[in-house]
Amino acid sequence: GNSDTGDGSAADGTITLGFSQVGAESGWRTANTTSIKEAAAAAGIELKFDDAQQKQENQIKAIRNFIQQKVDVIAFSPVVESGWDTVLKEAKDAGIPVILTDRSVDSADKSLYKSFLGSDFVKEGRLAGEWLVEQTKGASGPVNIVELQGTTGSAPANDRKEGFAKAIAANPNLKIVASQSGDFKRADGKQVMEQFLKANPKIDVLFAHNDDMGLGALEAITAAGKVPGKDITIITIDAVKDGMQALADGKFNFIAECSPLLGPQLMDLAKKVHAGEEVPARIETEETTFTQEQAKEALPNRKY
Amino acid sequence: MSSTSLTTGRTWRPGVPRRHVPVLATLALLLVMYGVGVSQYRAFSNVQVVFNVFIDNGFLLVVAVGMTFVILTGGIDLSVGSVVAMTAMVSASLLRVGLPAGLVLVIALLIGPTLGFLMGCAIHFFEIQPFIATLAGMFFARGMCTFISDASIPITDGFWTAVSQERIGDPRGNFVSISVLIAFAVVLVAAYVLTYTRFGRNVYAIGGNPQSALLMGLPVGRTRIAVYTVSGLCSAVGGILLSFYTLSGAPLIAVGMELDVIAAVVIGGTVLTGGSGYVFGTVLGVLVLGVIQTLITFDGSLNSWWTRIVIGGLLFAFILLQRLIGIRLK
Amino acid sequence: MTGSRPVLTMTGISKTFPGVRALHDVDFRLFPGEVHALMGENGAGKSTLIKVLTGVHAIDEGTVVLDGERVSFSGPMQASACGVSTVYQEVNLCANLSVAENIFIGREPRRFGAIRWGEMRRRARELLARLDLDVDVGSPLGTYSLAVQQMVAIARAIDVRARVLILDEPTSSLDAGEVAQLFRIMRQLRDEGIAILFVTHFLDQVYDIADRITVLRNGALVGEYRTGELPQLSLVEKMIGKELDVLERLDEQQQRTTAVRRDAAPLVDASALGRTGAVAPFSLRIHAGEVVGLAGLLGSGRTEVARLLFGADRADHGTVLIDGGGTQVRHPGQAIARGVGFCSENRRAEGVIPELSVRENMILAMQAARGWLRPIPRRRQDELVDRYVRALSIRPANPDLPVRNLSGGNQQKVLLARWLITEPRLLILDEPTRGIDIGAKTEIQRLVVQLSDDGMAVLFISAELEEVLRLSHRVAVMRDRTMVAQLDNDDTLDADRVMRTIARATSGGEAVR
Amino acid sequence: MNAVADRLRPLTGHRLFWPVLVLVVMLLANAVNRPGFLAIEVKNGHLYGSLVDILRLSAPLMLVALGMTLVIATGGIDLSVGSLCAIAGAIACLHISTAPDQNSPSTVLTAVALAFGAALVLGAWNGVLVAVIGIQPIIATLILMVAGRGLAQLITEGQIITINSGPYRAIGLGHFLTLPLAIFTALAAALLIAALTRRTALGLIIESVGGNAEASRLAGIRSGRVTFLVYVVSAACAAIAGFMMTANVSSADGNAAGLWVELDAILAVVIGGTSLAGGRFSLGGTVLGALIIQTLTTSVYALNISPQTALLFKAVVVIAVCLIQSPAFRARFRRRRGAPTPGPAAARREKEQVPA
Ligand SMILES: Nc1ncnc2c1ncn2[C@@H]1O[C@H](COP(=O)(O)OP(=O)(O)OP(=O)(O)O)[C@@H](O)[C@H]1O
Ligand SMILES: Nc1ncnc2c1ncn2[C@@H]1O[C@H](COP(=O)(O)OP(=O)(O)OP(=O)(O)O)[C@@H](O)[C@H]1O
Ligand SMILES: [Mg+2]
Ligand SMILES: [Mg+2]
Repeated sequence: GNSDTGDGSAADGTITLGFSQVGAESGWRTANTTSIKEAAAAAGIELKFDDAQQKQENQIKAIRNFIQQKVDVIAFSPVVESGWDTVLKEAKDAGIPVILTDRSVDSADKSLYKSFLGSDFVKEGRLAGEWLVEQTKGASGPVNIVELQGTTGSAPANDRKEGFAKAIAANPNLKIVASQSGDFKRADGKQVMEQFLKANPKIDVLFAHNDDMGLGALEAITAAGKVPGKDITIITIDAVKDGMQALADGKFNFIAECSPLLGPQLMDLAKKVHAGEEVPARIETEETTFTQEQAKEALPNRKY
Repeated sequence: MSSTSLTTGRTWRPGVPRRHVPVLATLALLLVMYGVGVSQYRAFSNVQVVFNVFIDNGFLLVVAVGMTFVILTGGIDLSVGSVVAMTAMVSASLLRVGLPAGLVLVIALLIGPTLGFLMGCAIHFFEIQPFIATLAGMFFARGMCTFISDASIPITDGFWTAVSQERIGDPRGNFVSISVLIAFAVVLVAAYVLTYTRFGRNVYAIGGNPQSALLMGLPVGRTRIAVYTVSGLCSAVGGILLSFYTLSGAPLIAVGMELDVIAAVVIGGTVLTGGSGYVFGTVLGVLVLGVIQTLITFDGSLNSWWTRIVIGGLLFAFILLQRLIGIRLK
Repeated sequence: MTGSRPVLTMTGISKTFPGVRALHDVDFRLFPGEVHALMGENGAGKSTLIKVLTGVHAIDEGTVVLDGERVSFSGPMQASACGVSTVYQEVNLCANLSVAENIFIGREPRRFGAIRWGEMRRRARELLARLDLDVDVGSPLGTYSLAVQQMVAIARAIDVRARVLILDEPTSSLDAGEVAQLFRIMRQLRDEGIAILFVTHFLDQVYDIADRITVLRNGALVGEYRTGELPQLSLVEKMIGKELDVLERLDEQQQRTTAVRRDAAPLVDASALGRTGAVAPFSLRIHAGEVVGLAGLLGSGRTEVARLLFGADRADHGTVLIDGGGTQVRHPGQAIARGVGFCSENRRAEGVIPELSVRENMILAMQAARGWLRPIPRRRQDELVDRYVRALSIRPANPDLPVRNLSGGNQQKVLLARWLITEPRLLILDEPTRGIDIGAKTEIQRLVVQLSDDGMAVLFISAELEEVLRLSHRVAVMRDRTMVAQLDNDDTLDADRVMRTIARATSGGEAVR
Repeated sequence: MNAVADRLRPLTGHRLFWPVLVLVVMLLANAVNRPGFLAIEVKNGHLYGSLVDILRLSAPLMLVALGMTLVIATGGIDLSVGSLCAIAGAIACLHISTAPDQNSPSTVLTAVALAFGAALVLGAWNGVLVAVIGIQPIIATLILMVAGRGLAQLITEGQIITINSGPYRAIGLGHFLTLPLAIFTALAAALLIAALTRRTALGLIIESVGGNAEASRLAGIRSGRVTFLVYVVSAACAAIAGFMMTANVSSADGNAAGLWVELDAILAVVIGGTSLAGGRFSLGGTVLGALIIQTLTTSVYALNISPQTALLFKAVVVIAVCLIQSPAFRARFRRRRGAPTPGPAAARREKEQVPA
């Protein structure tokens, strides 16, 4: 049973794509994985999928093994931004083009990868912040905001925090009164929100770095006898199905989308770089934002 | 009466000494596993695949060697993963500030042992259970990481990049990194220390029976503190190797590494209650984990959850076989 | 000898453990070139005196002067560095290390800091040869019997050129030959001017080797005597604190004739029972009310026989029928259910559960037999525990103390009580009198006789041949892991004949039954 | 002064005195920071406040830790509990989510029974590996820790299964006598385990196996059976904890549910005074330990300690708790404050005690 998984570029011209995924830490991530797998099958690309279980070490190992297997294109969603130079150089030396998805790397040497396809976390935070600034334009008194951060030290958490903070700096009335990590999890989001509600008598806005934490917080708010979406304005990021549902139900107020469906775009890119075509160094995923009304419209045909 | 020996001699079975059986069983199984890989995936037989296992697990190996000392005394050190991360973070942040590489190396290599020493003291003088003392150490070191910076810090220092990208290899293009050589050096030194120095033998004695060791007049306290210091030092070296490997310090790197390390040590035949095991076994343990992972990447058809299930399954098959062979040969 | 200055003087030593005053104002002197016996009942404070001397426990009050200098050791390490070499009660070695290492660890021969393994093994072999012990010094100590381990501990202690050598019950698990060998070496060391502190419960050994005796009772000093000036009888009186008729019975050679009805079906019938590598197949029948002694040298396989009968090890051939039922005992639980009890020789590794209280240790076997669903009611526990604490005079008589805080001898009594409580039909006693003081020992011997009179069968293993002969109806002799003979204990049987049987290849006429 | 100390001796000498003290101090620190912390009010007919939160949130941890206590008492360790929580939660939620009527009690009952059964099977698997095959507990349970997470995700297909089932929700959020139901569940489990171990001889047998396995075997105890049993009990506890965790947020997340709960549980057990070496165990101590850990987590949020320093804070508290609990530390501290220093040699000696 010697499966022909070695030297990928067979004569028939099928492309072998080695893809190293961060992990399966959230529904978003799983949707991302599914999208890539389906797109690969549809595009007739042989996919070598590896799950790094949120460890950079594992991703580096996987990339090394892809190089050994002489895949045609390597793509990966970096767990962290820095630390890729060595292994990317090895890929370059082996003549294998690399595409980044979802998160970028901070290499000074931009020739190490062909393109970066993904969302802009800072922008997501900024969009959320800008919407809030717009909504509170008329407010005279201070607006108290609590923030549920993602996993401390992770790129999306850092960037969304930064983007949001920059955007709300426009209005001095907007004040973040408490900010804690909810680890991107529902249970933690709920637990943190419970304490926020007890410690801060007046909370006007909740900004959660992802839908899941927002959904957890929702429960805490209801349990505290407040009405989510009315007493407390809730802004989140991601737009997964449950989040969109909450938005459509009027429990959330605004979601900045972070789309996981970049499979088709990735396959296009892979074909192009394999064919040696020039590709743009930065491709943003098509993303939008949702208000409650937009959510009601969009909900029926959301894929995830 | 004293003319005849009063004791009955034991019949001695020739062959492999019994205490080497577990290690040899592990080695044999490892080879079988590699064989399976080669037969299944064509590129698996490349020499570089083997080298990559070493390149990718060099830091794990160094840390596991330190853990071997601790486990041999019957203790455990949960702080290793965090100390690795902290060392990398500290190096990266100091380099960013512009300190010279040599000085950074020295500072980075001092932090781990110091923390280890403190944990050892807490364990020895205040009789705090190792699990707890080192768990607190783990929280502390990880806390330091995010305290230093909550984003990853790239390393651009010349020395670091040079070491990181140096390839020592044969003409056919197969190569290893400097880290691998360092890891091998650490393994050799550790093996020597454990077999040929008093400190090493005291480690085994304490693992066998700490009370007896005390009554035999061995420096139990000193040795116990020393093993945690050694483990701290190995973690620090591991952290430096990791920073060579990734050329950065990231607050969330090496999360859960302590479990991998403990697993490697135990798979290598070291008994968790202490007193028996070898550094060589630990090397095998690390390789087992490395090869399992390589097999999975080569397969490349597993999705995320099947990856975990298969890792667990392979681990189970391996340990079961190891155990059965061990029983049979005994 | 008496003219010289003492090498060690302890004055006014007191030591209190939570709830127990182990030592109270004890004085002790040790002269160079003497063997000094420290005597006392179980729990009198002998081991504690040794442990406060070497710094294992802190001294509450009192001073220690070694060689004219006041010392206060921080621990055994410092003590041995200052020339006080100690063999503690119970084997305190590391079972996972090799025999050679156990002897030399801490002072291994080295070159450039590297341990010279070959040299170490060579020296270990030499040293053990002096003790007449021929073992593979490279194998782990744990694979050897307790007696071998004890000899290794002694070897470790005598190899250091110490000024003071302390031996806490070193002979408890040795047989006569080993003891003779040890004494030869002790005399040799004494003649070299080394001061030896020796603890034992064997009076004969004391009179054999000791020059001087210090007696402790209940943690207090009774007095210091020259051996020649203290008759055995008064020594015992001083230890026990009252005159005892026990002593007469000690001397009385209680020959036990074959009063047992052997025509009835045997209680235990082992046929061709054996285990490769441990004991050659043997057949043994024990009737109700019969005491069978097992004689043999160190490592001859006595313990292994006991373990096979009890199911502690699984036999790979043969069968055991207990009361006609069952063919194989696969687990101790089964043996216990059929009325067998086994009191292991290795108290520390296989006997007590140190964390648990005296009470819990005592009722453990009975509880295991009843199953966890039927706990023994508290009242019944108290009853049982009280009875045996009194019967075996276990001290301190507080059943809620962790058993690890008891003195060695008292721990042994707790174990014995554990089995007596189960009221077994066959009780296997492997060295039950080890480390037990003279009073309690007689008590136990009397108990064995009484139990067998009441119909209990007993398999009795002891390194003391006299004891075996005194109690047994029949003596099975082991050699080289083979049961070579079973001798009826009639008028013709004496220690000499048993020894000869042990030594000779096959003794004429006495076939293996 | 001395008289007071003497009067307090029986109190301070109690096993659970120091953990209780730690808990009280932590609560007081919170109350000082925010006087409302200890306040309890009635909302919707239920008691509402941080104290109630702590109790409710500590319930799953308490359950897991109770099972863990028994495992640790036999000298083992169970790393797989986190994964077991996730699996149990996932199975239950999956079953409910596919049912036509999520609110029917029978659906919820079957779901819970199914998941519970699966957890028992997995616990038995652990038990077999440790007790029958003789694999070291940490590795034996590591297998399920790794593979179990995968299984949980396999069940949820990597998604978060959201359910909308009143009865199931009640497991985590329901109320009984104005207090969260979860508290009563945990308490009932604690009492049940206490009764099981202390009213029967099971506790004694577990302690003796943990204290000296060989001696226990020779005393006729089937130590294998006991070892097997504790892993099954541990899995059962983890399963119930898994129901609570998932019910708490009405969704099952194969990846996140019960992540790292094993470490917290072990910490709780040890803070409660049970030694990892096996032997004596204290269920009361474990319950307190779980409360302490949850209070610590809640404090981080309530004191609004920044996430960047939260772990440092946790480390400091854990160290402090352990030091206060350590008799050796207290002895040293007392000596330093009390009598003039008797020199370092004396200080050293005190602790090198060995059993006779
Ligand atoms: N670590 C300890 N903690 C509490 N009590 C102890 C401890 N060690 C010894 N004891 C108590 O001190 C007393 C003296 O014990 P010690 O071991 O010195 O007796 P011994 O004379 O050696 O007896 P044996 O002949 O049985 O060995 C006993 O009552 C014992 O219970
Ligand atoms: N002189 C020796 N050389 C090698 N092994 C020995 C020796 N003596 C005992 N052993 C080992 O010790 C173990 C125990 O032997 P066993 O218990 O049968 O001895 P025993 O007759 O009970 O004598 P004792 O209890 O006095 O040691 C055996 O496994 C045997 O291998
Ligand atoms: Mg004693
Ligand atoms: Mg024996």
